[in-house]
Amino acid sequence: MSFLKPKTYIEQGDIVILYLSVNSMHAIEAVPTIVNKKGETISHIFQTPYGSLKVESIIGVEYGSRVELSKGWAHVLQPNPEMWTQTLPHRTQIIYTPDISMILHQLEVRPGAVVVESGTGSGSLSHYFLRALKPTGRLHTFDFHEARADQAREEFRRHGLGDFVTVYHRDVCNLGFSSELDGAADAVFLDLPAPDLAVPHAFKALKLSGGRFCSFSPCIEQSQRCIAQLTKLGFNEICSMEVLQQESVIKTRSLPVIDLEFLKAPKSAEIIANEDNKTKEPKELKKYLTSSNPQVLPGHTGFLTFATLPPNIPKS
Amino acid sequence: MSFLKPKTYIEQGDIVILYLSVNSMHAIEAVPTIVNKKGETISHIFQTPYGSLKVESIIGVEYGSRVELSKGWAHVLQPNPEMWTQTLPHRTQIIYTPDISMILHQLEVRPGAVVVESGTGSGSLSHYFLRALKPTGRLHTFDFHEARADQAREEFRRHGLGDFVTVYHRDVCNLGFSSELDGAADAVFLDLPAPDLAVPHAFKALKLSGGRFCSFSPCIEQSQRCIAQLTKLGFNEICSMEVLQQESVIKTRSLPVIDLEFLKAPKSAEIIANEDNKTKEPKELKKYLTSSNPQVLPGHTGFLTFATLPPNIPKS
Amino acid sequence: MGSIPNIQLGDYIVIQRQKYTKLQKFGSLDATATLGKEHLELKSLLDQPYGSTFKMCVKESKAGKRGAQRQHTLELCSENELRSIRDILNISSSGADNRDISDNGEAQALKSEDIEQMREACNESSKIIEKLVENSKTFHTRTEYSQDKYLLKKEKKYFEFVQIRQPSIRLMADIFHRQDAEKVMGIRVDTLSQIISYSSVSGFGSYLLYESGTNGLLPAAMLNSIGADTQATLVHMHPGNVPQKQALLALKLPLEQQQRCISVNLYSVLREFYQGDKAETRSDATTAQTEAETAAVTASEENDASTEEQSDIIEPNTKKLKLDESLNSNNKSAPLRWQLENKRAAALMNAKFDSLVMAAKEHPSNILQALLPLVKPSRPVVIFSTCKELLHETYMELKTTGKVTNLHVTSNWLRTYQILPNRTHPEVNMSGNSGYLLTGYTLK
Amino acid sequence: MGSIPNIQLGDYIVIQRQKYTKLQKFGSLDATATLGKEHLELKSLLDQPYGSTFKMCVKESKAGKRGAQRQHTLELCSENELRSIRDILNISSSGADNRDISDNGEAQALKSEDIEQMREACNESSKIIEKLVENSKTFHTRTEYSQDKYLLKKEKKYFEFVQIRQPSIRLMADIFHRQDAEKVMGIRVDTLSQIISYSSVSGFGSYLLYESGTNGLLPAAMLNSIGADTQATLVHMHPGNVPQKQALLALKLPLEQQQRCISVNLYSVLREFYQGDKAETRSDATTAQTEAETAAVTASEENDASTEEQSDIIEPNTKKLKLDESLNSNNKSAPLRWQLENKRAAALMNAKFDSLVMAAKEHPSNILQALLPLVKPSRPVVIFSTCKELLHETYMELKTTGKVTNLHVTSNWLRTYQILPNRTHPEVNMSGNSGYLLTGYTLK
Repeated sequence: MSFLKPKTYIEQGDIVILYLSVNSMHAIEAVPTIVNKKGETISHIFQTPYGSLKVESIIGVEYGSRVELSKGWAHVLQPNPEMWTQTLPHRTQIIYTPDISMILHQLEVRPGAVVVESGTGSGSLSHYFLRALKPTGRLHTFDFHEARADQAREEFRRHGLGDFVTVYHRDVCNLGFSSELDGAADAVFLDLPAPDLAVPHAFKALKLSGGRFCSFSPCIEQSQRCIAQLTKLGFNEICSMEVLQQESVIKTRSLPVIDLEFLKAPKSAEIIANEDNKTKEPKELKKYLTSSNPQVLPGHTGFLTFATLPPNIPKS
Repeated sequence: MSFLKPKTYIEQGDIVILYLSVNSMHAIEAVPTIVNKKGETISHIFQTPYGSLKVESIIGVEYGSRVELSKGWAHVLQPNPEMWTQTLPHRTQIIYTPDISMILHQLEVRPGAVVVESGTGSGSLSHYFLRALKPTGRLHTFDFHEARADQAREEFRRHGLGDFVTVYHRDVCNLGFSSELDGAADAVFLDLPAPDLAVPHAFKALKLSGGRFCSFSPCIEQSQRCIAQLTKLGFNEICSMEVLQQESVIKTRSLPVIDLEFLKAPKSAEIIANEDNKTKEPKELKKYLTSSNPQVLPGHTGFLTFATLPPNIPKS
Repeated sequence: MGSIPNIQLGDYIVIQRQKYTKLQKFGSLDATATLGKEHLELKSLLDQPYGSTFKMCVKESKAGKRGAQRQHTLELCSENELRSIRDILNISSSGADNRDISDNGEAQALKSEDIEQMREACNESSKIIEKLVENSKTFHTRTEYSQDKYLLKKEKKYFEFVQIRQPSIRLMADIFHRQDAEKVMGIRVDTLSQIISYSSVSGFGSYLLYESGTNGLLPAAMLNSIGADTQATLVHMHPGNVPQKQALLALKLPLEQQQRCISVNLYSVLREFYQGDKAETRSDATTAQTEAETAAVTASEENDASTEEQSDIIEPNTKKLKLDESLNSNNKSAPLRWQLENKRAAALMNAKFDSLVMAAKEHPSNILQALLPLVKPSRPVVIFSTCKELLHETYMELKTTGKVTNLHVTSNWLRTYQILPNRTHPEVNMSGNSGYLLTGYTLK
Repeated sequence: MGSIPNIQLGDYIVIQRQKYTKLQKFGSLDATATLGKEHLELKSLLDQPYGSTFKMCVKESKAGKRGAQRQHTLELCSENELRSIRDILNISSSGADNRDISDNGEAQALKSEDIEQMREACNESSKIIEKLVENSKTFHTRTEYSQDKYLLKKEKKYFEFVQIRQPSIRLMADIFHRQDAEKVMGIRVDTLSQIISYSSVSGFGSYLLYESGTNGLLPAAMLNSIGADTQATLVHMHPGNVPQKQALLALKLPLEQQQRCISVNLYSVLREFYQGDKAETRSDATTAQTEAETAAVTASEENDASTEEQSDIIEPNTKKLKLDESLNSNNKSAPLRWQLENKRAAALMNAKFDSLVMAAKEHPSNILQALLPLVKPSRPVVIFSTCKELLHETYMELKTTGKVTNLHVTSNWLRTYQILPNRTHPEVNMSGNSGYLLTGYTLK
């Protein structure tokens, strides 16, 4: 239930982020026992490089606390969509925070909004939609893969978000969004291999008072076809973009500073004598607070295409 | 003649860069007189925001010197292709140093190379090719626009580069490079609206021992068609890229640092009395050497597509 | 959400002409808006639905120093008029390339006086464009690409329709950043969107924001994410005299939602928090000139908004309250409005916050030191700065104290694309600065 | 340029397998090259033309700790074998999307032992791929995109052809940066190309380079641009014991061109330049251990190349010269080779240079101060650093002195694209660091 609102103490059944380091975060369920592969109920022990955690011990602990592992320690954090995208079980390629933030902004999602999403995928973006539109809005999310839709539905329930979402197993390219959703949506989001096929359905789902549209595509040709379809149906404010986030690597570096001035003057016999022992060329180290990019940056995630359906466009 | 090699003194007829500031550089011809619109020979005076320069006065001056203007001063620099791209008379869109540098590198241009270029355009890239391949190589450059070809030919001559270049007025997409160039080129460069039409001609112009190819296109569809054609003809190592140069704006900034600690303690009557006069909240300025991007960056110049023609591919 | 509201007096409106957008207050029936040399009388907007398009009709034209200044009335548009300029002109023949075009400045047979005359005579801009196209010697030999560039240039000058839209965070973020990025501290749309994400602001919780001036954009964006009819609250600290609130007012949020944004002066509220009644007693005991005013006046140097703008952006009910206050202040014992707000904020500060957002022109370090203890453990901290060097120092300090974990300093590239048949490429210019974000989570 | 040279003993060669390239010395007929677990006997390359493709033929296979280590001979390839794997397999039927694929790890019916057995048995990798495709339950229901990813993965593992190419600056810049960017000080291809442009290096003039270790790439790139049969010269200063020269040697430039690159120790040549005969007298007068050696040993801490590599990269004629030197050094009066080079360099230093390029691991400021007076007016200065903070300081210093104008600090984004029918997009990963360039022009 730990996704509904900020909370102070870990309760049984919460998803908890076990934070070991920037590169090592794990989402664990705060239950004292689990059922193993043999069907036996056993104590829930979570293994980390710093030793094991008896999960029962964290129930009742305050979020943000340090917890002891058998060979070290970690922190327990309350999950939110950002941490969840970094720790969730990948069932598909997922979209990450920089793109998602732009999607929420451009789709103008806020409490009360009705959002249609396809496909649900691993539910990374769905969690963001839900945070933004609850407690007064609703997410309708579609996936053509039945097992994925089922998993997502169950996950939302366990995360305390079940009241604000409907998960559909449906091939929206061929069948459209269900007719109950005609004219119901403030915003439609598509992450599909052929978004252009779903654009007419998005058109139908958006409110008569207008709304916003977004399609996320890895390849430019998908965006091109999508835009052709959007233009045809009277969408405007069509624009495509990429958002690429860069991390700064910040560290204090000791850098050599060499002196060459001394070479202008002949060495005195004294210095020469010393040099024969072990004198070095003058060189000192100076400390700098430096920042640089990581060696490898995200070069592309996808093209985001946004559009507006203006008000009062006849729907048939 | 100032493009042939590094030189020390300004000679009559040299192109000279009059450097006023980072954003104000002018290429002027070091001749004492010019002919005005009425056909009269008059003294060559160059006007700048810092007053006028009697051009005759710079002949014989050392490059790098400061010269006096009627209301200020400037520096005279020997031109090179970098400065030329920033000051040349634009007859077309031109390609700039970051892209050009990559083109020269990928085409492996060095002294002795035979390079085929189309179109000549404003000659920005041609000047780079010529610097890289002289004194032992040759540039064959083509433009379908007769006036442009003529202008370029005359310009190369005046710049002291005439011995290393042949300028052709020819529509290479339809007519190809002339048959004398069959199997003659180490590298072919295309900057054409339909590069795919010229790829078969590039194929013919490259040496039997193989060579390198580059096409510069603003739009991705041009690159897509070009690559399809390259693949068909047996080119390999096909790759496309963008090079975007970013300038750092470096300055020392004074930034406010505020203190809030004092708010924890009640003010003494004394301080209160002072405050009624003109005491401010504690705030100091600290100096930082900062860098940032300019407000607007080049977001796109063109797609560079490179390919290798492997050795011994039969040409017919 | 859903039904389209009508334009009302007192509303902020977004006027859109082609791709240009502008935020404007529709303060009275006499109000006019200025778009370049054109002045638009707004009165006919009243009670029309948002999203409507209006035609600019020339009413009178005065000779100005730099060409004519024109006064226009606005007339609600028919569907027909809304069809795009391209459909109307139906241009088709394109040259294959630009080989035969010499750019000698004589391609356009019409002189600029002619064009200006036409401009006065014609009431449909499409006619003007048509004439320009007819009289261009080179138009039909140009490639489609140049034709588009040409049309775009002409359209921009002569297109005469405006659409009136309801302000939203999305529209205002664009307008503010385009018009004067410094007035929103250079916070670009991608960065704004990430501040909202990383801060976890939503319909539940209590949020703390310090900003030294974004025209109200940052508090408006957070309050927008908090939503109507929710429980969440926002304490909005600022260093200035009056909080910058334009974007907040433009959103026209329900009163209950507006009241969940508590705007307080940083110095004044911290003194209230640390010293409580003591501070008050003292201020009562000494001069009637309150310390908040002192603090505010000095800190307002930071405040970019001009005085005129500030008076403009005081909401009506605030004005009423001000009146009440001045009445009350005669009656010396009743607390002033700012004192009440300070008390509300201090109560929330005592209960601690569910996240902290800072966008400071000052070095963030000392402000962070003062505000970080007010945040609960396991909660996000998001600090924006245009100056990465300051964030680097702050990053190192936080890393050393160990009070905040999962520290990251990030910035963004935002690349927009032109996607058109056979002419797809990233836009030729891009914005250079997204600003920088330092993010992390508090620990117990 | 033009005729294709043959592979000769002593050559450096580029071995290419799929997209992987490696620089290798073909030092003797017994030489082998290692590609992952494969060892290739190189002797059959002798006298074959560069650009030829060879098949790797398994000769023996030894069980190693992590799978088999295989020894291969190389066999010159027929045209037929060169056709692409896709042509041979002629795959066409693709699923429209991946909806019916569950990724349970059981999609491939062949076990890894089977594959390994096949690997030993088959002599054509295309057969193996064919079998893998046949046995994949999901292959034909996957989209073309996944098929390609699948093929690529398989090809990479089983493709068994190598092409032998002649080293060029382009190929080596790629190899070095990919294998260990630090060994070339992180100089990326775009930055390298711009160093060449901004330095104006060409077939005319006299150039000065200081670099603290790029495996010879930077002097090689400059000497390459200087060209064969030209007049231009390069003085290459380094802080190390022996100059890093691998890339220079790999280019196999004509002797006359090689000799126009004068590699000297920074400290030693500056002492020579400032003190001339005085320095020499002293060094003659004192111990036979020369100061250059002292300087070199200390400075070599900066030098990343291991001793083994260094001995590897001494060119044959240098070795001969070394021999001469040691003969000469018995005969105490004749100058050593490094002394002669110092004298040649000092003469050029006195005549001054047509440009200065620096790529320093150290703070560039002091080195620049020592070298800037050696540059003629109106000439380019190009300083590379991976650490922008150092360049910012140097920028400010230069700006203050006014000795260099048109100052710019730049860096680059290099974005590569996948351009394939219906699957065009920028590559998913990009290199994060181009390094930074500070450029300007000297004034009189």
